[in-house]
Amino acid sequence: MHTNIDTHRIVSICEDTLETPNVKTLIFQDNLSFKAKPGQFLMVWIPGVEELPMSVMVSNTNDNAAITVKKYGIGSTALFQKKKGDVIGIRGPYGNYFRVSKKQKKVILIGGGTGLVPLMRLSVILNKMQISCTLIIGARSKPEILFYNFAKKILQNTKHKIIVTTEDGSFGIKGYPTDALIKILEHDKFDMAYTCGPELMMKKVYDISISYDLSLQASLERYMKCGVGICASCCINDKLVCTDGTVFNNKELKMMTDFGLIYRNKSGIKSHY
Amino acid sequence: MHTNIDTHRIVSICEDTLETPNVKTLIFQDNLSFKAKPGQFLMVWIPGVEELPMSVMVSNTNDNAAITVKKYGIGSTALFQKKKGDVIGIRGPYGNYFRVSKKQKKVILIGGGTGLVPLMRLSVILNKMQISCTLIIGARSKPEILFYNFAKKILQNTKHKIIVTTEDGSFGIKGYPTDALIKILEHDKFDMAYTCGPELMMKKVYDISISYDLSLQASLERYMKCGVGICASCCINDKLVCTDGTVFNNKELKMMTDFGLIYRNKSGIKSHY
Amino acid sequence: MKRSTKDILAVNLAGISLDNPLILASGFLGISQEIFTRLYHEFEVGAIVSKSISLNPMEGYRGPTVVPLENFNFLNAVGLSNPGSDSFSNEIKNNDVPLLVSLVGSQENEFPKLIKKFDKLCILGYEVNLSCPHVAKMGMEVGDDIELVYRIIKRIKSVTTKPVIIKIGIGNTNIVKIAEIAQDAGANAITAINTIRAMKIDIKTERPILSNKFGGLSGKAIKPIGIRSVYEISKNLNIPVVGCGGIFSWEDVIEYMLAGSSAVQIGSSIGYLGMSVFKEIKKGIMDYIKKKDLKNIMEIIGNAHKY
Amino acid sequence: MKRSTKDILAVNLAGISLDNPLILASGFLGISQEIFTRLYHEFEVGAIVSKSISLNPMEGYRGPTVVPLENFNFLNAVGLSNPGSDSFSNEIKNNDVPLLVSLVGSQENEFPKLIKKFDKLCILGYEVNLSCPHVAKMGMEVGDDIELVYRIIKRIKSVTTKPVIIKIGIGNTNIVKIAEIAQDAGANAITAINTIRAMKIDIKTERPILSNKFGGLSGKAIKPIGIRSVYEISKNLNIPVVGCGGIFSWEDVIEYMLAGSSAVQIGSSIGYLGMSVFKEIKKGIMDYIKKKDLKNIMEIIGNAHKY
Ligand SMILES: Cc1cc2nc3c(=O)[nH]c(=O)nc-3n(C[C@H](O)[C@H](O)[C@H](O)COP(=O)(O)OP(=O)(O)OC[C@H]3O[C@@H](n4cnc5c(N)ncnc54)[C@H](O)[C@@H]3O)c2cc1C
Ligand SMILES: Cc1cc2nc3c(=O)[nH]c(=O)nc-3n(C[C@H](O)[C@H](O)[C@H](O)COP(=O)(O)OP(=O)(O)OC[C@H]3O[C@@H](n4cnc5c(N)ncnc54)[C@H](O)[C@@H]3O)c2cc1C
Ligand SMILES: Cc1cc2nc3c(=O)[nH]c(=O)nc-3n(C[C@H](O)[C@H](O)[C@H](O)COP(=O)(O)O)c2cc1C
Ligand SMILES: Cc1cc2nc3c(=O)[nH]c(=O)nc-3n(C[C@H](O)[C@H](O)[C@H](O)COP(=O)(O)O)c2cc1C
Ligand code: FES
Ligand code: FES
Repeated sequence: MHTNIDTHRIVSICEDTLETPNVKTLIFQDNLSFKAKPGQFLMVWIPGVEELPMSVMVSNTNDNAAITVKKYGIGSTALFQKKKGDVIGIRGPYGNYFRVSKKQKKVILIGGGTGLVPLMRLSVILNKMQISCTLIIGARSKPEILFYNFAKKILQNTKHKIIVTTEDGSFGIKGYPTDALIKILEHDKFDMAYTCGPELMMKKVYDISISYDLSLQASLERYMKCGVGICASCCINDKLVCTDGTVFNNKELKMMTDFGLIYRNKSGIKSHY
Repeated sequence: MHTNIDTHRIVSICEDTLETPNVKTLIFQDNLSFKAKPGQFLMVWIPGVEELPMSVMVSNTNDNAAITVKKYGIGSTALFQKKKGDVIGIRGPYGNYFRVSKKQKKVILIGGGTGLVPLMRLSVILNKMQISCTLIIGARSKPEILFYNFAKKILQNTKHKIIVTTEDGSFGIKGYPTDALIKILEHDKFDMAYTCGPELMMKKVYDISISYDLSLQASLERYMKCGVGICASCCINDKLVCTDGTVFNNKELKMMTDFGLIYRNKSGIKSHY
Repeated sequence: MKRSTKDILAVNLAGISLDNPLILASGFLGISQEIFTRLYHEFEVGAIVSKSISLNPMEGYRGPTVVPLENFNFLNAVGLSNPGSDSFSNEIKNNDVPLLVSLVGSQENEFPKLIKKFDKLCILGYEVNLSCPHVAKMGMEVGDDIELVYRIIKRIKSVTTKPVIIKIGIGNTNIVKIAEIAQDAGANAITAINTIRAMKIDIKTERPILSNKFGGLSGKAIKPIGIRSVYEISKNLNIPVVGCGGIFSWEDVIEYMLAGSSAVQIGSSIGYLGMSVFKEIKKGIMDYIKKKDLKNIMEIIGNAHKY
Repeated sequence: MKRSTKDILAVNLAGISLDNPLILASGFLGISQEIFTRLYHEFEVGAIVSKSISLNPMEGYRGPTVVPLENFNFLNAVGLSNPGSDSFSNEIKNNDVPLLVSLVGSQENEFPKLIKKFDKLCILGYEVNLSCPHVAKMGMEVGDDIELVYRIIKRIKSVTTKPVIIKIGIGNTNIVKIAEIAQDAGANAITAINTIRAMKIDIKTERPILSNKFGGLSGKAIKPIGIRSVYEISKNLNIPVVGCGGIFSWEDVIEYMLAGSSAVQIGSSIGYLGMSVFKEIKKGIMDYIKKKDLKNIMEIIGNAHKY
């Protein structure tokens, strides 16, 4: 029915799953989001509270889509509190997406926090294309690890390895996902790396990719108001994350002198990370 | 390009032909009008002067359409003065149209003045469907006879008879087209009659059709402002000529107590013919 | 007890009971009694507002007077053409459908004369058009003169006991302010909004298309402005508001009612969807009411004010 | 002698020469110098108007602040969020593209302070936003106060020699009247129109979607109102008018110029067609000029006034 991706679609949540004590996945029926490509995002209206960009998560059933939200400030906390039967408004999916080519035989994914969401959608495709895949899941501690079992399931038909890093060492390797990445790159080669997570983590991934001559696609997150390229609140240097991105490659990232250093706050003032 | 029939299309006249000293055919390129059905009309904007409803005339070449205008008041005179290279605005085609069915073997057409225009478009179809056709062309005098040779040409592949009546007897049969109609009906039968012309003429045709138990389709002309069913300036009883018509059958005409008697003037006041 | 359609959809507007909240807007099909009868019986409108009637007949402007625009809009400058009060009171002398007569005039003393022609007839009441944006000395120019508005309404109320609805629009005065003046003067309800002054120029001929150059914009384009106006007016006034502008679907009607409309008027969509738009919208609202299990559609009026 | 593209499209606006008449409207992409540079070099805009800048930073409203609507429209209430004059003057300190700084304030004495921050920088001049329809005490509420408008402009003109464009909109005052006041006070040009106060209510949640409830309507819906405004203003004033509202194609630009615009501003279409809309429109205008064999696009300005 809705052919216009831009006008709000009000959807009922038909399933909610607690992923960790602070992270919840909300599933709803929406054909347009069901077809979203990995890395694309929705603008999610939490009625009466806020509108927030959220990456499209994997859902298992046809015509369904999902988002996975981490409790944080006012907006995300209100969204986190939504449960089965509640309604939210969505528009999109917006933005470009992770590119996968048949020539890629072996890829590596580095995700931190809810940055793992687009990487899950990407994993579904890698699995289907039978591309060999190493996934690094970064978390602060064991209870915060996202999608460990889920990833195993959606990667089951392709050769894969899942590595978890925790900052406190309560599970998997102690340290940051970027530490794990360097270790792996010491003795292994990949056709492409994909990353999403906190910008500082992605900046490190980028720096590493340069050292190791690794092709990279990073999905950036910036403060977004419109999602459609008119307000510039999401800008990083001369690029708009919502329409030129969210996914940028090494070449583009190289030109972004603000990447990992400077963001704009709600007023549009440049601030340092 | 234009898929919206409602917004004005500005077209250049590519050919103009004088049909009689007071009647001119203007040809222009327009795919939507080219596909118009017989009886449908355009709203024609004469820039700076007026907008008038005009039946769609036959044009010979693909993608072209035509109108045939008779010099009368301010609007039609300005339109009559348009020539090759001039521009007019058109919207439409609007309205319903003459219905033709394969079951009809033999039909009769009664036209007066520019009312012959939709009958020409109808004739093209009758010719194609090889339906036997008697056409009565009514005119005041010889110089005002419309489409006599043209009708012969477009009816060439079907059995046809063309009868001309003139009020002054300067050509064909002296009298009104309705006189000729009665004479023909005395000894001949038809599956359908089609008429367009002055309302008083059509009213007579209708009365005759009742006496002779003849099926009839009449294309009515009323003062039109919008052409799309919102202003009611074209109303006749509870029908809108622009959207319920212009073509009505015996059954519908029977309910129209105003038919041939009462019309509404520019202010919407009921007036007698 | 099963409720009938009538009960569920019935609304009360300034003392007038309507079968349903869908009213034909003024200027649409508004001059013929036979069409009114058809609209009521065949298309099930809740009520009809006539074309705005002036004391004397008006021919209106030369064509083009109605210009369809992209995206389901119209631009019009018919010049308030209408048969005048004598002819129109004769037209509706045997009226038996729910009809409001729309009145237009440029001077205060025209209105009592107008009322005199219609007050004995079987009509629901009046709508006073103070908001036509393209006829000099009528409509909007009147509507922008706050003192004149007050006097006209006072005068009308002094000569009739029938309900009087004041139709206002987006002109050069704050719409809430005019509405308040109207309420103070005794208006029984407000209709908002009328068309908005606008223009289209054809780039090939370099001419404004309307013969009057300027006209009024109606249709989908103005709905967000209509919704805002209804919300603001109904939040500030005590008398009911009738929403108008860009209604094409039952969802649009619900949006207007949530904003605070007690009933709605529908015009331009007839040009794109035909008269059957009334029946289709009615059906949509019925389904909505059933799904939400409401007792009556009036329950939702102004619900958006909570936020 | 063959004319270059630049000659054919160049326009003069209140003493400012622009490569072409296509200006980025205020509030669109208007906070980043790097984006300004990209718009000028990659997308060939004629000039850029910055986001409206206030003395101090403003966070703006919570989301949703921008609501895309049907038929290529937007409703927005960003709440004039902007980095403030200190931060923004630092942002553009090395500017070398044709930039107008848009100013907004609620009090007369804020404007001289604003001018002080920007007057030494390499900018073309100022646009003063007197027409934001949804921020209390800023924009429209200022724009509707005719005497305040006069004083603000006088004050601004007394502290800068740079051209000052006044941006007005559809508020509660006759737009021609405000334009005339602005001209009298010394404005060098008028931009018309801004967004129009409007609202959208979601019928499932029964809530206004914008966090601020009310916002401004922009996009295709408002073009006929913009055209009318430009026509009326330019017919009555001597200073140039910049048309704004609903421009999506080269045909729209031509229509605005025939109505009397010396240049145009483009906003909402970027959201539906991308920044490349500037280049595409520019190409369309070039073809138009060639077909009509004009020496310069300025020849058509106000041609529709003949009728
Ligand atoms: C493309 C994209 C995809 C995202 N995907 C997810 C996801 O899948 N799951 C998830 O939990 N979060 C995701 N986020 C982050 C999310 O949009 C919010 O930023 C986060 O939930 C915090 O919002 P808040 O209102 O609770 O925080 P607040 O307390 O309001 O703000 C905290 C910080 O969050 C950031 N923020 C707030 N509002 C926005 C906004 N409208 N756009 C971007 N950043 C904002 C700002 O940096 C702000 O300083 C995504 C962000 C982007 C840009
Ligand atoms: C469906 C339809 C098809 C028509 N087809 C043709 C055609 O093919 N060729 C042709 O020459 N004429 C046609 N006409 C008639 C034409 O529209 C004009 O009515 C006629 O040309 C006289 O217009 P005018 O402005 O010159 O006359 P005016 O001097 O302005 O008016 C003379 C009379 O013409 C009638 N008239 C004027 N304007 C209109 C109008 N907008 N709509 C209807 N009647 C009007 C009125 O009865 C008026 O009293 C058609 C009319 C209709 C309704
Ligand atoms: C052709 C036309 C004629 C109109 N005539 C009148 C009128 O006579 N009196 C009046 O109050 N409003 C008149 N209007 C305004 C409508 O009643 C209505 O307020 C407006 O069109 C907005 O509603 P819509 O978007 O549903 O059409 C007219 C509108 C149109 C398009
Ligand atoms: C999101 C958004 C933000 C805007 N911010 C401003 C602003 O800060 N100052 C201003 O003068 N106009 C602002 N406007 C109005 C535009 O400059 C423009 O006048 C209006 O959008 C109409 O043009 P359009 O239809 O091309 O968008 C804004 C419009 C939008 C949609
Ligand atoms: S979020 Fe508005 S431009 Fe990207
Ligand atoms: S011409 Fe307007 S309703 Fe028929």
